[in-house]
Amino acid sequence: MIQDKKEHKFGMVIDLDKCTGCGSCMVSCMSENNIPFKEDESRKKDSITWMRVYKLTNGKSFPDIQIAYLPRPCQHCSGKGGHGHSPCVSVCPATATDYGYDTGIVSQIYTRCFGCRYCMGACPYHARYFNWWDPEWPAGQEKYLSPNVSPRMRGVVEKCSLCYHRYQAARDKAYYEGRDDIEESEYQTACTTACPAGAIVFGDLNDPSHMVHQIVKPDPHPDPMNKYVVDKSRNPKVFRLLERLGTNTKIYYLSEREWVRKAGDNYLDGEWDKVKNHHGSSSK
Amino acid sequence: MDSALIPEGADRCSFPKFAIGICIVGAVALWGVYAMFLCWFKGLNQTNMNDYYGFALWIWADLAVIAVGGGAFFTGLLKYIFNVDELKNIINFAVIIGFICYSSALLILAIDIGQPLRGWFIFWHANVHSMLTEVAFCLSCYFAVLTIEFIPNLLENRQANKVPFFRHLAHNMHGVMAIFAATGAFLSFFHQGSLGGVAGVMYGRPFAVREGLLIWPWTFFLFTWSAAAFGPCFTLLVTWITEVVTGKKLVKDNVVHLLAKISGWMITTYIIAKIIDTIYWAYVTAPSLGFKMSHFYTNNSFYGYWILITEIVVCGVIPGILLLNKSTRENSTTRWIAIVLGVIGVCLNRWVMVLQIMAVPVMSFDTWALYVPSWQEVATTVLPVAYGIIFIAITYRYLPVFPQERELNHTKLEQ
Amino acid sequence: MFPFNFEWVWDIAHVIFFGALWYSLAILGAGMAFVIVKSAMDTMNDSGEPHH
Amino acid sequence: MKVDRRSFLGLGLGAVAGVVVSPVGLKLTDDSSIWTQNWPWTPVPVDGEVSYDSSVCNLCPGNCGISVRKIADRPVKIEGLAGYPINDGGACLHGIAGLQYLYDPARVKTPLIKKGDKFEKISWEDAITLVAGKLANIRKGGAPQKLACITDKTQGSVPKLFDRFLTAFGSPNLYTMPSLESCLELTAQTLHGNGNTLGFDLENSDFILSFGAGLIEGWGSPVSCFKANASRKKRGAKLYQIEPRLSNTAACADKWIPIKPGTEADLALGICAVMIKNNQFNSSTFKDGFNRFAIMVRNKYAPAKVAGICGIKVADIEKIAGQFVMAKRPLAIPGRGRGRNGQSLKEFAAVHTLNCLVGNLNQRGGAFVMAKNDYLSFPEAILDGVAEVGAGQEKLAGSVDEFVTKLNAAGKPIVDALFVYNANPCYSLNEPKRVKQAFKKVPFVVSFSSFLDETAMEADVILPMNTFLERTEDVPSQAGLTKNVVGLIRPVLKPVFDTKDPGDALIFLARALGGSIAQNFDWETYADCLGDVTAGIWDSLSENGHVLVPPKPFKEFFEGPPDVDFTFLATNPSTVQAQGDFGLTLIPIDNMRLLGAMPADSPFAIKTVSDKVLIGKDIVVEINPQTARGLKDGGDALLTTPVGAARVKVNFNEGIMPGVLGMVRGLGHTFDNKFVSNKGVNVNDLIGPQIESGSGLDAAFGIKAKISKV
Repeated sequence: MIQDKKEHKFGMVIDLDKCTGCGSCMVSCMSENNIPFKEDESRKKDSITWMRVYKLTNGKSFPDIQIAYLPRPCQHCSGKGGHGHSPCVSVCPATATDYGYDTGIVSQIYTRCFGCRYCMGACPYHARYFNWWDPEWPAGQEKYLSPNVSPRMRGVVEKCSLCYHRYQAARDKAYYEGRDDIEESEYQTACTTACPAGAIVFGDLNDPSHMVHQIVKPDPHPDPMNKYVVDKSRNPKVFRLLERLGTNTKIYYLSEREWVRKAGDNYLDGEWDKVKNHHGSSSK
Repeated sequence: MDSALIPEGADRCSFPKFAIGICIVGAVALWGVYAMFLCWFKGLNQTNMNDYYGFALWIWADLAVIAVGGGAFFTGLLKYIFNVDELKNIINFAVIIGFICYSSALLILAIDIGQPLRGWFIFWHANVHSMLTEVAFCLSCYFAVLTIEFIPNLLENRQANKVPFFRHLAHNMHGVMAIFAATGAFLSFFHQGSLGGVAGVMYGRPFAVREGLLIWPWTFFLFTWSAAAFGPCFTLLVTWITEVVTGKKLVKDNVVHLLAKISGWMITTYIIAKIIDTIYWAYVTAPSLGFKMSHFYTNNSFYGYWILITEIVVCGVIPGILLLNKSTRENSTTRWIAIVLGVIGVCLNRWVMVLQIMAVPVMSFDTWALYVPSWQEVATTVLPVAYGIIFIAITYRYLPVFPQERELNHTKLEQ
Repeated sequence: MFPFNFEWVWDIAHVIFFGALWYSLAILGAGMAFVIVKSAMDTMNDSGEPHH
Repeated sequence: MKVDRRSFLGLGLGAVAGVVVSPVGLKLTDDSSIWTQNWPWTPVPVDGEVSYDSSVCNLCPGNCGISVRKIADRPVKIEGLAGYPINDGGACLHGIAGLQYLYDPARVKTPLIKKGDKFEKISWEDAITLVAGKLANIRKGGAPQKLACITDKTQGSVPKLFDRFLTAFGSPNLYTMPSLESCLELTAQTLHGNGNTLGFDLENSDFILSFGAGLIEGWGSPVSCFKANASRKKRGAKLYQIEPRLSNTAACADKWIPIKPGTEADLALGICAVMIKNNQFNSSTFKDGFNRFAIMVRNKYAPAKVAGICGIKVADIEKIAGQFVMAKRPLAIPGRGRGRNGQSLKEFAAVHTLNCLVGNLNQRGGAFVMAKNDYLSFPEAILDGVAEVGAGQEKLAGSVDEFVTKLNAAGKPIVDALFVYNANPCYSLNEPKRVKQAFKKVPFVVSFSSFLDETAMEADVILPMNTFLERTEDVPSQAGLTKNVVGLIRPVLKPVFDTKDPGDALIFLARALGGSIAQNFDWETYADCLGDVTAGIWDSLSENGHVLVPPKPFKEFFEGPPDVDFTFLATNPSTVQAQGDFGLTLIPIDNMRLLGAMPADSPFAIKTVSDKVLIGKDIVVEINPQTARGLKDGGDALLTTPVGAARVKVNFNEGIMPGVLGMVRGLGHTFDNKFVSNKGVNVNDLIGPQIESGSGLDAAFGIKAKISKV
């Protein structure tokens, strides 16, 4: 068994000003992870898209309306206080989803999952998908399936794994080459490499040499305004989805546009104006 | 033709009449069984659930039957631990109702999971931090307790009782029933609670999440309390229905009044706690996460404030008051109004704690998810009802369920 | 649910949870064993007497 | 032994207890769960050695370099090729989903021949013999020009081989589908003379004035545009997007300027007028007609008038003009949406004139007037007597649209045989039903196609083609790039079905025809041909997978600013108006997630389509709530245009101008692929062609329409 000496915390920062909503990340993810498709995929509430791109609007009318796109993979929550009790991991009755303390990745074991869907209920990001149908490929098309990710059977939950198999491959390669650790470029997710706009930056949030760390600048101290929130970004343009819930996601978002940042969480009337400048101010 | 099995001195309808009744309800049950097999063989695509609505009608039915089945544990607790002796006249029936509710709940769970053949992983690979694990263990164990509690009654069947071993077994089991009842109460407390915990621990869902005591959110205690409060209501309701159907008085009024009074106290205390919980959640918990209460109740006409008012005031405060007040409690009309409202109230509470949670969007750019069950879901949800009716009909016909039946009906005959 | 399952950890959570579980199961098991044995003995004691 | 009831009962209970206590139950429980973990109907992909092949994608004119990951020689993933001069590692969703095309349910697996209404399998030999026989008859008739051909493009050895085939055969009737490239060539030809095309240096411009060009909707070479757009922020480059709808490009632009559909040319000329009035232009290379042009715009395109036409403020026109002139490296780009369908030469010329006026031609960050690719050197064509006759004939039409119109108009067949290669005119031209009618008038249609699409369905013989993953082909970059890259498509796996490279099919056919035609195709295989005709660059092309042609630094390549000829615009050619007189205007929307033309989309691409575009089988039409009186958001409606009507769903969108209806292009396929077809309607069904006089282009940017609740 290969063990990394270092504790990683893999995460992402997605630049929503660069994201064009083109859909490359979605398809790259589908192709990389053997995601099935069916005749009607227009019912988005039962369409398996580990990476889903949401369309956001500022709610104004013509011609002041603005739109933005927000790609949403599994947020790989580290849970309240960052202790690994993600909303889903803590509720799975059969230990079919687990938090990797060495990687920060929330895993999913398809053959152990028995389909109770409690994790889906617990996830406010709707990052988890249930296989309502047996996956079926048109004749011959199963030939393009990758052996690195096992196709799922009907009746289990699946979700983004941050392309964990790519991490394994990178680690194996490093091991063969006698290296202790992998390079930033050796482990990149399929959505990251596919993004033609370069909007996704992926890496180890614990490693100051990684670009994602440099952009996010995660705050090692808990947020003084909410003790459950850790690793808040010290970059005022960076935010996380539903940060206030204390899920402590590892997918960060970046935008120059205030309305986009505000859409990342819920605020009571007038609250945003008080907190908008507090991003990252919790620690110098 | 089946008179040898009918309890001595009991008056039952003719077998053909009984058989026809069973057949009619049986047809409904078969419809449910058909839907159940569809779900097992074709998968959960037979339902209208989706990735937003992963918990739907079934889980509501599951929670509801367990809540109303709470009459068994609470009556057992009162009878065996607190020695409220009058309740011996209704305990058998409470146990039977509990047995039906819990077996239905287990069946529903077996249909609801995507991989029924792997369902046992919940025990084998148990994650002790999950409320659902706690539910599964306590539920199955408590079902075992209910079975144990039901056995003596079963063995009192005229034919079974002729077997000396069975007769002794029934007798001896009565002797140690307090131990079983105590264990059952313990288990029941935890699984009723952990069912509440299922919702309360979902800290990603501001509509569900509650603060609490140690690892248990307040919903844990509220669920246990409400099951204990409304469970007896359901026992009384089913007893009343049975009395109407059989055209016989089966339980004496003093027993009914006593249980109703206990229920009234429980409901009232529960609803006070529930009101405090709701206010705290609405004014402290949810706003701290950025949500105004109106977010949860004003998007669509289905999930409106009406549901909150109905659950708490109409089906909580009112039955509580009606059952607490001696005159309304002992007036059969107002008592039945209270009991029916109470049962609706606890079912509505479970609906809210399952379906409304799923419906409410959390991300600011997400949308409400509304859902209408498919016929397969409805059929499998009706199945337990049909099964319960058949089960009660059979047990009532062949077992001495109501100790006061003979006495009450002899009097009537003599008059 | 057993210490040999690989997700098992000897932590306080497992000890309390499964402690309570196995304790409850033990009570139920022992109780049932007791009544069955006692009933069997009672039945054997009966068998000397003629049937009614 | 007497078995009484009690012992029977005892025995039964004992047996049950025995089974329960025995390990049978546990074993069965365990086995059944293991079975569910290994359901035989859930595929288990075979593992093996990992390897990477590089090639080029030709699903769109972008021609990005791709890297194909293979496991045990099975391609399992397509990704962008790092270091490739066009896309440098990026990839669009269609390319990434490319493997799905290999096993597409609608693939043509063997040659097919139409018998009655059905297709039957036929061998390659028989198919070629049959086609050769029909063609030989045409030649015998002495009218070789009665063979026509429709292809997707003009550049590259495969289109050139079709061209060569027609030349050798004796027909001038080669048509190409509308494309951004052909519009750019036409524009360059009109303003700068023959043999040129245009490229736009988006990466280096600091102010891009886009007249509806969907830079991130698939315009030009999509990934290259994505990259240029993404780098804008860092460079501080501005993008102003002029179009009636808040497209994704408009959304990420610094400013969105909504104007009435089809008035782009007016606005461009209006800006010209402002620039000329303010004397803010550089006339050093102006050749013919500038003065007439200047007078024309002053008279006809005064800001006040233009503002009325376009529906914007006079001040805005002046502001745009000011900012365009003040920018260091301004660039105006034409081509609504993908720049492919419904474009007009007037509009392209008017927009490009802004570049000419501002003097950015062949400047860093500006518009490049470039010689067309000429890396191919075919041997001189050999014409026999019949071919000589045909060579003297006039082409039937100026564009594929005009060709279709003429086919329909004629009483007798004016064409005896028609080849269609890699094009789907029966879907992607406006009003496809008229295209299908025209096809029915042609006695013999041969489709060179990988898919049994709408056009292939109309053919008499289908010759199945290798997909881009199974073939060899050279693909020169076009699509408005300033780089001249020739890429090499290389097969990453053996053909999955009984299919051929188009070049090989043509060589096969030429050989069957014999004579001078065979002499013109004197190669063993297409691969030999490619080596021959690219001789000058073949070595580096085959070694590197791509070549920059000519591989010279750019200053040497672009020798100073080219001349500008204003005569075309000086006459103020008329602007095409939307057909009909309903109150609203329907415009097609190019959406990055739908290819919109050839080939049809992959199931993955369809899966990404928003539920604000497609719901079940219903297409969703965008409308501004101000215009949507009587309609319900999400409700059903009937959309009627002079050409057709369709049931649609309505989406209230504040991001579309009042008075405009938007419908996505690329849905409503009707062939046999349940993942892709019978979803929504084809917007082209609702729009009639509007041929622009002079250019012959179908310039229908939209059509008048009405919408009502049903």
